[in-house]
Amino acid sequence: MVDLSVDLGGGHRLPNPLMTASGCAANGKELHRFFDVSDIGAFVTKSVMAEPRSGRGTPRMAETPSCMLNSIGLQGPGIEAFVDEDLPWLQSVGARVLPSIAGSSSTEYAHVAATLRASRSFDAVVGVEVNISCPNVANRGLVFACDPLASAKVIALVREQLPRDIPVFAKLSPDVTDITAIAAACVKAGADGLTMINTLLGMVIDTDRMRPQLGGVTGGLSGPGIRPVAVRAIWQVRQAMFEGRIPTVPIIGVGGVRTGRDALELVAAGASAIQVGTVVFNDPSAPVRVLRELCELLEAKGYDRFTDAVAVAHGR
Amino acid sequence: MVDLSVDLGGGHRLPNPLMTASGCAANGKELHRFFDVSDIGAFVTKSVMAEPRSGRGTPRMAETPSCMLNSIGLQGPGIEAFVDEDLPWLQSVGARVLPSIAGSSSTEYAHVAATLRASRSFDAVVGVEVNISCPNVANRGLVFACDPLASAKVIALVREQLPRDIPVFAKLSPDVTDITAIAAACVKAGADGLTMINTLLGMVIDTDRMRPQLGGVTGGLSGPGIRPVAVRAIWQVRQAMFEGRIPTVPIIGVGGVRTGRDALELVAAGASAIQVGTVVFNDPSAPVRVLRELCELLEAKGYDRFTDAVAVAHGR
Amino acid sequence: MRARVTQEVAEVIATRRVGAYQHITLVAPGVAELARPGQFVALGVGGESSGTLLRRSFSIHRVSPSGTYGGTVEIVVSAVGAGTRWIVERVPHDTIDVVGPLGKAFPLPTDPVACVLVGGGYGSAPLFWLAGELRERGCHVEMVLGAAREDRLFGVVEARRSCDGVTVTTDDGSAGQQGWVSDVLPDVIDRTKAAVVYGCGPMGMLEAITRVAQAHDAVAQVAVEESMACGVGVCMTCVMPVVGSDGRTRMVRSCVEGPVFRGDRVRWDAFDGGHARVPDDAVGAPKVGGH
Amino acid sequence: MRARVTQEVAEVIATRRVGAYQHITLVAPGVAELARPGQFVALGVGGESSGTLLRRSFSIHRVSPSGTYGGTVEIVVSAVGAGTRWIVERVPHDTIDVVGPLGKAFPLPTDPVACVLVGGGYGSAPLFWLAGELRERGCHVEMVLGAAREDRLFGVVEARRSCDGVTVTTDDGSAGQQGWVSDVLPDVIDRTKAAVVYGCGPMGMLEAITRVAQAHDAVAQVAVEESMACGVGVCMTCVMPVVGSDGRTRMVRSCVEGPVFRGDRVRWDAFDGGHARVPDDAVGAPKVGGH
Ligand SMILES: Cc1cc2nc3c(=O)[nH]c(=O)nc-3n(C[C@H](O)[C@H](O)[C@H](O)COP(=O)(O)OP(=O)(O)OC[C@H]3O[C@@H](n4cnc5c(N)ncnc54)[C@H](O)[C@@H]3O)c2cc1C
Ligand SMILES: Cc1cc2nc3c(=O)[nH]c(=O)nc-3n(C[C@H](O)[C@H](O)[C@H](O)COP(=O)(O)OP(=O)(O)OC[C@H]3O[C@@H](n4cnc5c(N)ncnc54)[C@H](O)[C@@H]3O)c2cc1C
Ligand SMILES: Cc1cc2nc3c(=O)[nH]c(=O)nc-3n(C[C@H](O)[C@H](O)[C@H](O)COP(=O)(O)O)c2cc1C
Ligand SMILES: Cc1cc2nc3c(=O)[nH]c(=O)nc-3n(C[C@H](O)[C@H](O)[C@H](O)COP(=O)(O)O)c2cc1C
Ligand code: FES
Ligand code: FES
Repeated sequence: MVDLSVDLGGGHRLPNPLMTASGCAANGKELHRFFDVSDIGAFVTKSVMAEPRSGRGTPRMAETPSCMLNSIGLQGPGIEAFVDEDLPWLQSVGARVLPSIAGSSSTEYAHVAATLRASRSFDAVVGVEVNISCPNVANRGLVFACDPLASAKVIALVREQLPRDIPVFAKLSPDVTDITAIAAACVKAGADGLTMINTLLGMVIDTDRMRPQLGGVTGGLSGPGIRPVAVRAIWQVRQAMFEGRIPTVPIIGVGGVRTGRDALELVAAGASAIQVGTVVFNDPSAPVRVLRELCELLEAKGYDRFTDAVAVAHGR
Repeated sequence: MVDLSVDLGGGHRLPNPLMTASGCAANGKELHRFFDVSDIGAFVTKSVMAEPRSGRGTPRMAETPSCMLNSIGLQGPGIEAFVDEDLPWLQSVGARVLPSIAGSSSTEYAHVAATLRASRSFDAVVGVEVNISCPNVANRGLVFACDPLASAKVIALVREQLPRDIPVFAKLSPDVTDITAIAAACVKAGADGLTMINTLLGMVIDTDRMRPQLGGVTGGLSGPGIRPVAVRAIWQVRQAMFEGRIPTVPIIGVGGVRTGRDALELVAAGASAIQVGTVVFNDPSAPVRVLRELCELLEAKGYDRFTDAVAVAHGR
Repeated sequence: MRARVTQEVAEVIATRRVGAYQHITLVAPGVAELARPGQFVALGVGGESSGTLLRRSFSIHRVSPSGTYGGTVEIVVSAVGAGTRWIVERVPHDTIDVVGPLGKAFPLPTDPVACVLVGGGYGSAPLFWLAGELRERGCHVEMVLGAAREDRLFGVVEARRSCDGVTVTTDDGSAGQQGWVSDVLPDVIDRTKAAVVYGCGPMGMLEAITRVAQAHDAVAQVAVEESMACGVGVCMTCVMPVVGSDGRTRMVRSCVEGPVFRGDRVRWDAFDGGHARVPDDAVGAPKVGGH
Repeated sequence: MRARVTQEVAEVIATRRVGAYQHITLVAPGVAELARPGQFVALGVGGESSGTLLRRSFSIHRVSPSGTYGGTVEIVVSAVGAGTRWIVERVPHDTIDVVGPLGKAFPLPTDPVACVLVGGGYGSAPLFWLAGELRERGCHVEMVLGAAREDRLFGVVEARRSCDGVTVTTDDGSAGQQGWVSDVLPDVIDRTKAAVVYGCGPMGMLEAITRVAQAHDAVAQVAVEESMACGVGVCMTCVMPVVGSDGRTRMVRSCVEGPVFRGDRVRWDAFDGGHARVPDDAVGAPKVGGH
């Protein structure tokens, strides 16, 4: 049997490296009808902000070849409802939770982190993922993740609000000229790990109506089609760690994983854990299926420990 | 009958807006077995550099969902052979040619442009596309297209070498934080138009061998999966032109076009001409098929002129 | 507890053309056992190398919980795009991946009141099963079927068999009365003194049904059809503005809190040409100048 | 002028299992009319919503320029991945998009010399047609067929019928002699005094054939199998280092300048574990410190 366990920081040993991806699994109840959400390494919740949010108008999605485009607009109940209802439920079923937090300003991020920390079910939390792909109201809506300084500020403030044994993961956007620069800024600011990648900025025109198909005009591109971009981003950042340009921290890989083989691709490029996002819409039990497939592949290749496969493709 | 003709500058009226994409059609002879290469608006040739180049080792490609990854490494005969053999052949069959030029330094670009200009078949040239997605040896291999200054320098030097009635198109990379900044720099430096987009930087791991699948490690991602990124880039740059942040110049759209509907998407977003790249590998006569489908669609929608459909999705 | 759901690889055992539609029977015992009228199934499209990631949703026309092949589920498909074309091209013994049953079923009245069931195009598909359940409870059931032309009507013969009265309309008059279902609905409600109007069909029709029902003191229960990425409640793409029991509007997921909604709860004012705005008074709506 | 080529939507009229392979017959009159032994066809994979963009290449096993159904093209497919799995799952009357004939055919000797045809696995597929043409020219033709195990041999019976001698090898000894084709090849060449050795199979085998042929004063003509994105000469993915008539090495496209190459022209030294380096002495090779 392959040892699948992995420690992403703070001494929280996860039984395996498979996770849901933020915004692709809601907050647990829905997928629990298809598989036991405590069977995967960690459950990543939908990015939550301070206040309840309606999200954007519809249509909110467009299907594209091997991908989809979404503009949900971070619809959610707000952090108060999240800690009162969603987190306790996840705790009740034994899930290890990686809440994803968001904000329109660095102080909003800090407030959300502080509220989370003060909540009664905080014990279920094994880390916090910071979704920095949000428009920064203080900077004409430029997303935090496109600017190393803005990213660093958010991470530093969030880091301050949380106990040391709760690792903070900065979730990076691929829509930048040099992702290693953003990664370096986040790690320097206190990120204990990185999640890569968020969606790519894309757009679809409805050619029947000759206007943008999404209510939000542009949207986020996700799914198997973007996997090569995720692999590249993980590879580049991991390479920068090998070269000492960024301190070595764990990377959570996400982007277009459909099968165990796909997961292994991200792992070999440098990911210590894997999230399955859009593919859940195709197969609601994809996270446990991918886990099983990954495990079988590692076994067939003679690995004793999952962690031995992390980043092996470097230097070959 | 829809009037498909389009003028992209220099008074060269093209009979229609369909083109091949650089590197996806070689230099004409091969596709001429499937359709008459003078039937499309213009034939875009493989990016040519000063000297003959062997390109990279193999494997040079990996198939990915609805996409492919390539690292050819600009294999080619060099500009001398190009003007001695390829360009005269294209002229002999009546093609309108948009040569794509490349270099490792701005002076190499200028040299290639000057050689082209001095060539005996220059009459067949209706414009020059400058592939600025090349590693800049003077800047540790950072590609020109990722840096507004380096891009501007190349464009300015190339512009100087060519007669005024030959429009120069800067071909932009989507792998930047703000594509409008690069577009603005290129237009300011003298670009008469923009081609968008080149491939996205991606990577595939061969999970049998647990090493990068491509000989060149990373490669360019192309095909229908990236179309939403192309539409978004065209939209953003066209929007910046509407807002007066960039002088208005024609945009040649490229990225994931498979059908007439796809072409119309790029057109509605702001493209005045369309290139078909990777899909040629699936269907060697795709450029003429897409042209036919686009024409039928425009007709069904009641357009009299192709140019009336350009950028119509803005402000709806 | 949420309703139970299953995922199974279903074999196509029958498929036949009915007017403009394809009537497909799938062996899906798990779904067949759990489903109620008004629920839907989500079908995977294409095989192993499919570039079509998202499932396609279809109302359940009928289930047969057991039989020669095990439980079956029937759907009625209109081929409008690449996904539905792939589905209607399946031949017997092909398999399709099915997730279901999904969504909330039509609520049934506790008393044996009169009901009118209104179906637009293939929207009638889930109504025959509903009609049967209502009549079992002693309800008087009439049906109104409407479509653009005759070949887009579904189930007129079955309607006559399973209901107490049937009215047909077509836009072009090629069958039944020329006009819209909303033209004939007022009379049918008045005549039958219907307490509930069930509707399934395009959004514009559902809005009209709701309006007519309200004007005639009937409750409208409508099954909507929103674009859905997941169908299981995790993606938030299928939302629409609906008024809750607390009187406040929220963007609710039509895949889990619908597809059946009380017509008077839907904020029809927010819909416009395929888009739905977030009403300004919705919970968490964007405030002027950002959130 | 380049060789003529066509693109057609071909109907599958027969498909049957042969050992580990699927032998498929397609109605493709245009290809059938133009093809020569050694050329290949490129097949589209998946339907309208396929996420598989690139065609898959197959040697032409045989053509019948006319017949009940019009000209047919036969191929022999080993299902190794998603694309070939899709192809072998096609049933009669399904259609497949075919481009062909592609590439250069096996060059035929002008004199009636003895020839040895060596096929590894399905690599034997194009050799029977070649054998027929050679024998028509009066050549003595022997065949060597090798594979890992018996079920991976293709065409042993047909070889016995169409050749002057057949030697079979398998790695595990499950059929013929245990060992590799290169173990038996020296004897066959010596015995027949063959002037030409034709080979089709995995790269390692082609290199061995070339080595043996050279050592025994025969010319090797080998059909290679490189990963191809377009198959028609426009993408430059299928290149390999080959020495030209001027003695200089170039990265040449195996889809148009191959797939058949003279074995002694291929730079076998550049191949290593699925990769092929650009030899330092190749035209336009990267210089130290960049180009
Ligand atoms: C709850 C529910 C029940 C439905 N019941 C039926 C039924 O019984 N019979 C039937 O024929 N159709 C039904 N539909 C509509 C059916 O799902 C769409 O026609 C189908 O998804 C179109 O897919 P396509 O690939 O052919 O079209 P495309 O236009 O190519 O699809 C592109 C994308 O848009 C979505 N989409 C397009 N049209 C619709 C639509 N009308 N509703 C929702 N999403 C859409 C697709 O799912 C896909 O994601 C139902 C939809 C829903 C949500
Ligand atoms: C000139 C030529 C002739 C061939 N003749 C035959 C034949 O007669 N019978 C037969 O069974 N196969 C033949 N092949 C190999 C066949 O093309 C591959 O097995 C097939 O492309 C694999 O596709 P896949 O989707 O099943 O595998 P995957 O591994 O999923 O394919 C992934 C990608 O790699 C490429 N690829 C994988 N294996 C090969 C390979 N061996 N050669 C080239 N590309 C590959 C595919 O084309 C695809 O682009 C031939 C290949 C070439 C180039
Ligand atoms: C519908 C949808 C909603 C998403 N919402 C969020 C979110 O709230 N926060 C976040 O960090 N990422 C969000 N993402 C991005 C995913 O978590 C993931 O990074 C991305 O989709 C790439 O992975 P995938 O290809 O596996 O989907 C969302 C993606 C989708 C498709
Ligand atoms: C095999 C291959 C080679 C390419 N070579 C070049 C090139 O030499 N110069 C260039 O500007 N773009 C090159 N491109 C990029 C294409 O011209 C095009 O911009 C990109 O592939 C996106 O379009 P597509 O999705 O239609 O292929 C190449 C693309 C491919 C797939
Ligand atoms: S379709 Fe995903 S939440 Fe409703
Ligand atoms: S496969 Fe494209 S050039 Fe040979």
